[in-house]
Amino acid sequence: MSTDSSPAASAVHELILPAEAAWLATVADFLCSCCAGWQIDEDAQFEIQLAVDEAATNVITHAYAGQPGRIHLRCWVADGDFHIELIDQGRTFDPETVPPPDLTGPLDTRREGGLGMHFMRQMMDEIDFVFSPTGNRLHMIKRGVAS
Amino acid sequence: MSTDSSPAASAVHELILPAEAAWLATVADFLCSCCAGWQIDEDAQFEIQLAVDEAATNVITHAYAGQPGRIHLRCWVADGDFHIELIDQGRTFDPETVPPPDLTGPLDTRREGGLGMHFMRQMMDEIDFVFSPTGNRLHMIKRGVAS
Amino acid sequence: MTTQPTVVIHKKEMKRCVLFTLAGRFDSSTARQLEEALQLTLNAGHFNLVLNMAGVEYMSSAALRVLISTAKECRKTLNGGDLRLAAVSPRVQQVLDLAGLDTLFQSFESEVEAVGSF
Amino acid sequence: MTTQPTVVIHKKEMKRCVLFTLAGRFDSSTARQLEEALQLTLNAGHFNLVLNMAGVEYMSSAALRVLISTAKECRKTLNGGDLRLAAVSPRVQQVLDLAGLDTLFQSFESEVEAVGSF
Ligand SMILES: Nc1ncnc2c1ncn2[C@@H]1O[C@H](COP(=O)(O)OP(=O)(O)O)[C@@H](O)[C@H]1O
Ligand SMILES: Nc1ncnc2c1ncn2[C@@H]1O[C@H](COP(=O)(O)OP(=O)(O)O)[C@@H](O)[C@H]1O
Repeated sequence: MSTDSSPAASAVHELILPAEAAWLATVADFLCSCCAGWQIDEDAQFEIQLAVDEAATNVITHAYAGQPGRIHLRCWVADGDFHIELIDQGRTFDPETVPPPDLTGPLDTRREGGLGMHFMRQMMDEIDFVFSPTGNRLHMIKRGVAS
Repeated sequence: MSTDSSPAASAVHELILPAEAAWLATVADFLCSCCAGWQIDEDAQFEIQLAVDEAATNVITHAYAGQPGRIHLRCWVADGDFHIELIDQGRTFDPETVPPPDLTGPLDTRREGGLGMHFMRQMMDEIDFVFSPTGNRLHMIKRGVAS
Repeated sequence: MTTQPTVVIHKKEMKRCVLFTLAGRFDSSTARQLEEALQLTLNAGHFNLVLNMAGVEYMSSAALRVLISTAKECRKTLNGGDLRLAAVSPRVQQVLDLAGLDTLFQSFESEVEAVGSF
Repeated sequence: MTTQPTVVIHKKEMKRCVLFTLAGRFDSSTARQLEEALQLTLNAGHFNLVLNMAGVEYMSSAALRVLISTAKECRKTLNGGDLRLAAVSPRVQQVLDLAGLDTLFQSFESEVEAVGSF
């Protein structure tokens, strides 16, 4: 759970928005402000943005599957690590069953899609899904990026 | 209280941030995204931004008076009216005792400051402070701006 | 200040190919606009496409999905069309690399070279 | 994309006045930067000031507070300095009007006229 009560932790910044793709740019702005405040460099910011954008897109596309809903974002810094949680009330799934994408075949055998989870795993150091009656919670950590 | 359960009400967008002036630009971005989504025109957006900026500045400067704290923003649209709530856990005050500013005297008799509440009252149609043990809550309404 | 998410998709028909100049943030919302623009071009029978990516600040997997499906359609035509990239920034290259697409798209330093390759 | 709140405050010493060109969003955070820049100028003994407001997108009461205090300081000098405005946009004018300050600051359409007024 959030470690914002530890002495080395920052304040938690939160954003709650409709689960609609048009809001992804607002999420990016929010992350950008948060990261700048924590002196997170531009490369790490880009990687965080990519992971969060993919995660939010999956909530919109798969968890809510076009139905109206909300995405709750919470992010903070603790001991130099960037943490973010995405919380939704959509359907659950089993992340273990998502196959890794084919990254080497010729173009005509490549799937269109199936890259989002791969991007999240590559961009972040830790990814943890918790599904509970209060909602689905994805916790991602990027280590050693904040000062 | 919030009317977001009424059928004519939009989703509620929320932002929770540290009570520090450096975050006011993020608040402005957030409002801008919200307003654009609700087809609120640029003049009304500017007026909303001014009122919210003054309100948030007062929370930072007076309610928390430089102490660390958080500002919680919630905004939504209902029946064509824009609603926003600012919630803080800082000190309370009596808005009735705030004197109206002098808007007509010569420059050397003008106070430096004392304009924030006046701007909020001018820019919004309704302003309502509720102080309770769970926090101070300022509810502002701008009527007939959303489609 | 942010208003609505915006991208710019500029299209120019050349003699041997169609050149698209892209700018802005391509996430799953705006990738749809790109998809529509490219689809219209395919529907019109143009299968030699160049995307000038110089102005693309950001691209997610949703945009890659569009590039992949468009490139497939181009290549499967009788005369062998293609979708080629120009002026790919380090950020966009990083996303292509992550997806293992770096070797699958022909990519040129400049727009002129990409257009000239058809 | 937003990074940190930014304003631009450009200062140019002219023969009879100091000209500031302002741009960006002046809220209670960035108004402090303006205050510092103006205070340094007052400390250096310059009391004829022109602010070119053309680039100011937004201004809250915190910025007005700075304008009022600076103008007061300028005017109370022996030789009667002043703070004058140039190229005030409709948005900024609206804020000045709200505060009843529209008649208290001399305001000129262009920078040249404001500088030439000293
Ligand atoms: N938040 C989520 N809720 C429900 N299902 C999900 C979620 N995220 C991913 N999935 C499932 O995992 C699959 C793989 O996701 P991803 O790698 O992002 O690729 P894509 O979204 O392009 O299919 C999805 O097709 C979906 O079935
Ligand atoms: N959120 C608040 N919490 C506590 N006191 C407040 C708050 N907002 C306003 N005040 C009080 O009301 C006064 C007038 O506020 P305002 O009109 O905004 O002008 P200024 O902030 O420049 O003094 C403040 O000086 C302060 O004493």
